[in-house]
Amino acid sequence: MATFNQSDLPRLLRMYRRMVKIRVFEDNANELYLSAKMPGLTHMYSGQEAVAVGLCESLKSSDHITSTHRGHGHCIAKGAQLKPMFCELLGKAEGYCRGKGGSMHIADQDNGNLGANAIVGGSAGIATGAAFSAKFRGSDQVTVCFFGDGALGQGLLYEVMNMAALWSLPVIYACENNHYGEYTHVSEMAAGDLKARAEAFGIEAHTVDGQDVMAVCQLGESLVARTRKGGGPFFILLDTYRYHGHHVGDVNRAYYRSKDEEKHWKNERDPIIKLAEHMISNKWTTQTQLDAVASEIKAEAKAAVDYAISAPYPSGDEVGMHVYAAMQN
Amino acid sequence: MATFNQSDLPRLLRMYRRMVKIRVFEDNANELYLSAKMPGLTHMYSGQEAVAVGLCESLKSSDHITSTHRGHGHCIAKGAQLKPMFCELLGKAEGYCRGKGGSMHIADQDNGNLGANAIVGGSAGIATGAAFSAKFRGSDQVTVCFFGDGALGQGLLYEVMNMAALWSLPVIYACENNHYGEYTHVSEMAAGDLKARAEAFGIEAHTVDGQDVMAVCQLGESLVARTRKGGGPFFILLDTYRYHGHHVGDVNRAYYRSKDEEKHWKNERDPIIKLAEHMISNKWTTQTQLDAVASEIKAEAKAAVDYAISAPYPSGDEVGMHVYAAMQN
Amino acid sequence: MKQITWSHAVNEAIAEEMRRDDMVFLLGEDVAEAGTPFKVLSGLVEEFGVKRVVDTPISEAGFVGLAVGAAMTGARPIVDLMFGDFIFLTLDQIANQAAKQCYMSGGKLKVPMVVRTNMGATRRSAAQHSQSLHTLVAHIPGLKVALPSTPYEAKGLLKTAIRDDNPVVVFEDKLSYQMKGEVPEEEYTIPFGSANILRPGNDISLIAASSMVQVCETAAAQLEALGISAEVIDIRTVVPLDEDTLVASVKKTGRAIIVDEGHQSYGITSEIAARLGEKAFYYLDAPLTRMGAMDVPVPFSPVLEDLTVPTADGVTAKAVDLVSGAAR
Amino acid sequence: MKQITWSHAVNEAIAEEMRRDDMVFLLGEDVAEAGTPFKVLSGLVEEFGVKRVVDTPISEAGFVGLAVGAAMTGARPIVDLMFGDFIFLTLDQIANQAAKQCYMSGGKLKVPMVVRTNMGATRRSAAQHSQSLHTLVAHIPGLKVALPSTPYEAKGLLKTAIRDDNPVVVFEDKLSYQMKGEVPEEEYTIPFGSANILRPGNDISLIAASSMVQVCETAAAQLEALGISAEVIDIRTVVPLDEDTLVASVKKTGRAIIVDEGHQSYGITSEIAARLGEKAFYYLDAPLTRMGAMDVPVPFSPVLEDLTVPTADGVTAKAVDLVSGAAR
Ligand SMILES: Cc1ncc(C[n+]2csc(CCOP(=O)(O)OP(=O)(O)O)c2C)c(N)n1
Ligand SMILES: Cc1ncc(C[n+]2csc(CCOP(=O)(O)OP(=O)(O)O)c2C)c(N)n1
Ligand SMILES: [Mg+2]
Ligand SMILES: [Mg+2]
Repeated sequence: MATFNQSDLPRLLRMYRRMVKIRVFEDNANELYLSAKMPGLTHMYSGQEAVAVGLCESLKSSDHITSTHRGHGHCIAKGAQLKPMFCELLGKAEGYCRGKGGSMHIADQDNGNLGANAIVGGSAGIATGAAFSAKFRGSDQVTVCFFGDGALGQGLLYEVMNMAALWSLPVIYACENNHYGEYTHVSEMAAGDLKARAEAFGIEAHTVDGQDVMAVCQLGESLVARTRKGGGPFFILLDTYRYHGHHVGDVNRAYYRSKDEEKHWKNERDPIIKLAEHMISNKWTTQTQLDAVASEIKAEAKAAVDYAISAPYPSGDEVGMHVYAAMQN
Repeated sequence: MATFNQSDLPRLLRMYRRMVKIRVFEDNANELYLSAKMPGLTHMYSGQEAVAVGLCESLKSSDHITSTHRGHGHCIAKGAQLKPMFCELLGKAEGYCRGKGGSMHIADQDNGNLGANAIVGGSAGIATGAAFSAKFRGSDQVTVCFFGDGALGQGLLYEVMNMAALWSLPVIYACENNHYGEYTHVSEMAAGDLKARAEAFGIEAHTVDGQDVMAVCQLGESLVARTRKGGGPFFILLDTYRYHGHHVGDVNRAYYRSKDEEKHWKNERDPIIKLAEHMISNKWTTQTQLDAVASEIKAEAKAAVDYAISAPYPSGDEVGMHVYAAMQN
Repeated sequence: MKQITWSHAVNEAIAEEMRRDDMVFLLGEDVAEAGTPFKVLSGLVEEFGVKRVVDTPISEAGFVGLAVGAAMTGARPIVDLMFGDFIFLTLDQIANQAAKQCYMSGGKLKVPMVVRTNMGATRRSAAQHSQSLHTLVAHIPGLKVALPSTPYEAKGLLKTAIRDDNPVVVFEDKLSYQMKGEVPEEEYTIPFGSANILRPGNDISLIAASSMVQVCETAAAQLEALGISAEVIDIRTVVPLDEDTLVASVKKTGRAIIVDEGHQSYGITSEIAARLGEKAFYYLDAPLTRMGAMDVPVPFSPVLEDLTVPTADGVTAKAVDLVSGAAR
Repeated sequence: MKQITWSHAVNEAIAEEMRRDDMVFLLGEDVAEAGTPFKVLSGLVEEFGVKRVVDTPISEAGFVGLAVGAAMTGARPIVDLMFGDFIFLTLDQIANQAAKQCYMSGGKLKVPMVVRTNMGATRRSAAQHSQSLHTLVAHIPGLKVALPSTPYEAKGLLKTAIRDDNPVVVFEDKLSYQMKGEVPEEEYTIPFGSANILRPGNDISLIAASSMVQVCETAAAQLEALGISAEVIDIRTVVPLDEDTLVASVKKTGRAIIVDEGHQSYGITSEIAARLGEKAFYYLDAPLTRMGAMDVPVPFSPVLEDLTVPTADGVTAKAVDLVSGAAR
């Protein structure tokens, strides 16, 4: 456990709240899928909350992140609101992308989220470019590039890590090792030492327990600060786990991972429980207080879902809009 | 200097002859370009002879190699004849590819050369696939994938090295570090430690002086043998230098590398001179004998050039042939 | 004849060819135990083992490149590319390496490989998982391109693809995997370059491939009720294209609508219209008409997505216009 | 007016736009000290420094992806892609990431970037360095595609591309870098979607882009000597396509040959023929005729390579046939 004091309580509670928000969001999304209220399918972030929340805790709203197909958690951690998120998942006009992106392309430009991406590893270039641009523009913005262990298979990542290293770009590559890419274990997909893949390019790499939000936050804080001062790039390998299937429809998982394994992570390593226990055992808060947080968030989520369900779809005219940006110059 | 004995003389002479053959071939190709007898342009291998010759020395004719835009050396080292090579460079019907490939696509299927490639790094997949196929077919063929330091910028290489490592494929990745990709020094193109890029994937990597054909041969011999027995893949970083410009037209090079540097490599580290000196100082051969070898090869090359110059072009009908393979099954 | 699903037909095609030729193997993401996310390949790893049904890392360019090299050296890979949209990642390998190998080597090298992938929107999968990108490969000489429209064709064309000595890309509509259709018990293949006249007619030719064939069949039935006789032709392979059958049809009917789920502009409907315009010019009674997908990235929202692809009603309306001369 | 080379015109366009807007920067292989292998960018690094003229590793997908991200966050990259053939390596970034970004985000994100690359054969560069691949990007909604034919256009269209808020791919014929042409002293841009009638005529329209414009001009001169009046139209941008100008021309002449250096099948000539066939149907006196490059990988041997691309003599002969009715 990382060293946080009672004085850090506001921060810890903020992270706690955000993690719960993600969990509750995903439970609602799953429910929307199961009740056939959501078009298409979606990928749940549940279990990995400490990764997005812990790292985004040190980012400013003007800092950038890029996200993945499993992107709701990153979106919330970077400050998004639930209503436009649910609207987007349901293809409604008030969604962050006016319903055009959906779960796999949700973006929140106002909070620096450059978007989820349905191409595994596809946003590594975008993240590196955002970092290039920050440096080029003379801004101190930092970019965090979230991606899964499966994305280590994509050559693009190595191409851009090389450039990030050559040009000392302010980017942090955050590899969320949840041990699976779809239905295949990381050990069958990735040879050698994962961290060494970044180190080979001269990038300082760290490993951290991705279920311990305080540890993630502390590492993130120091690396974000160093990155902001020009000390980047960095690579972080975060050990984590997804509770649900690869996507909402992946229900029978026994052929690729055991129930025991799932139980172990849920019961022994849950990031929300771990943080709660830490705060309670230190008597910084009580279960009752935390329950209140959860209830409040559940109510907020329910309201957002209801809102989204009855929100209007975009009008048919919009289908031809936004193919090209309106010129501003 | 590696430990070769007088009993190895036939082998050393064979390598000497092959290196001279490459050098003479390139001098003739350069001359053909300068006298406007060759269409297009071409990339000279001069200076790097020990790499191709040293590694191919341990390969059987049925083993595979993949080559690059700078591919004449690999082609000769793997056993190609000069006549069909010059014919190919001149676009003649008797060329290895009936004039359709030219310098950048020269291939010699009968000797296991799967071809030069005009896409930097483009043959990494082909080489890895040839190795996959050898293992799949139960053959003990080994594949050597030649590529330059510049190709380290291509993500494809990392994708296939990962698979080669995961599946223990019989492939050797031979990175010819001649320090430049076109007009840019490797240090501006590649961050970190080059060898570590293979090691990160769990691939055993070696460095060798690419100007010392005996050292290359010895390392190659042991790695080819281990690869043939299923011990691969391996990665070799060979330190070498190209004497000419990036291509035949790259004459004024001062803006990217100094004359002194060029002189140093040509005078102090020439692979042909080094081997000659070693054999002569050991009294295994004489300068006169070696001169005779060179004269013989020069005559052979001249005859091949003359033959190629007067050889016929393919007939116009051929333009539509070979787009698709004739079916055999 | 037995009725089986598209998935089943594909599975049979692969299993039969793997039994027939030891050099055939399967390569792709989650093709083994998982049998692909669409479960199309279930059971193959049990029969053929992990040596011949190979799960790869998420490295599309890498494993397509690996397949090219394997194909050049005696093996016959079938690459499973999970979504057609990922083909962009692999195009250097497909178009610069595989497609040109035979030609560049003067016929000495060949690349007998199949890339099996998919196409088709209206699955609410948004812009990066809904594209129909067959035009891109059809434009590259050296590749063959098949677009089956039924389980029967999915099996027959895939078997032909596997036996072909050239790189072939097969696009299956991803909404068709559960479609049922008649498939003979006995072995069969479908030759490339043979378009299929599904329904003869005299007033207008409806030309399509993949799922748009069903759209045209429905439209033809609607048109019959309106007294218009439509000929429906299933293209089957866009390379090679059975120009003769298409031209003969249009010479007879004097009119055509070409329907496709790829973007309309610079898409396959353009090529077909252009060829018909050249070869059947003096027989045309109305402008050759194209109906492709809208020229927009595929939107997620169902209300928008459904507007982007051709429908039977749309084809019917357009055909009525053309036949009645209202289009003039 | 001053006469300058194509290279010089491109160099001026970039320098002017870099002076005008600090956010514009150049990115690519050997763009700085070397000024590209074609020496087109010489001198820019001296004026703007390595911060704005950035040499990259040989990582086409990577640096195009980097440009996408830079463009999304306030910078305006011009990517130099040394050979058009390398575009295959970058298509996921161009087509899945850049092209769809604005649409997928409901208009909230934009990607103002230019990919400057080349096309064109007969340089004896063989199959992987000779392709004209503009059709591939023209098929993808969200991209704009320009094909200048003169130094004047090279400069004017590039400046427009740099100021555009969308991803634009500019293809230059690689044999044109030394071509000289008139370029105004004063600043100008050329709007996208405005085809240029280079030479008015009444008997047949010759429609082309890039170097094929010169081929058509030569053919038109030959035709004039034969008493045939050809209208020559330079397309300039294939996306957006100036359909109105093309349709108006063909309505007037009743005949057209569309010439392109990309492969003919499934290429841009198909789209243009198909559109003209729909919109000018009732005005046509002869089949719309296409002349693209042969559907073969580009061969190295000069005797073969020269057969693969359209020539002025070929266009003239075809035009004579069409006008005389011999084509019938
Ligand atoms: C380029 C590409 N290949 C394949 C897929 C299909 N796919 C979607 S998610 C996924 C697994 C990704 O694994 P990982 O990166 O570990 O992320 P996780 O799902 O575990 O969060 C795959 C293969 C894709 N979307 N993009
Ligand atoms: C994908 C790709 N990018 C760029 C080029 C242009 N190009 C040809 S050779 C070369 C340099 C290659 O350097 P390296 O791999 O070190 O080989 P060397 O020329 O030194 O033998 C470049 C950039 C190319 N042919 N292919
Ligand atoms: Mg994962
Ligand atoms: Mg080099």
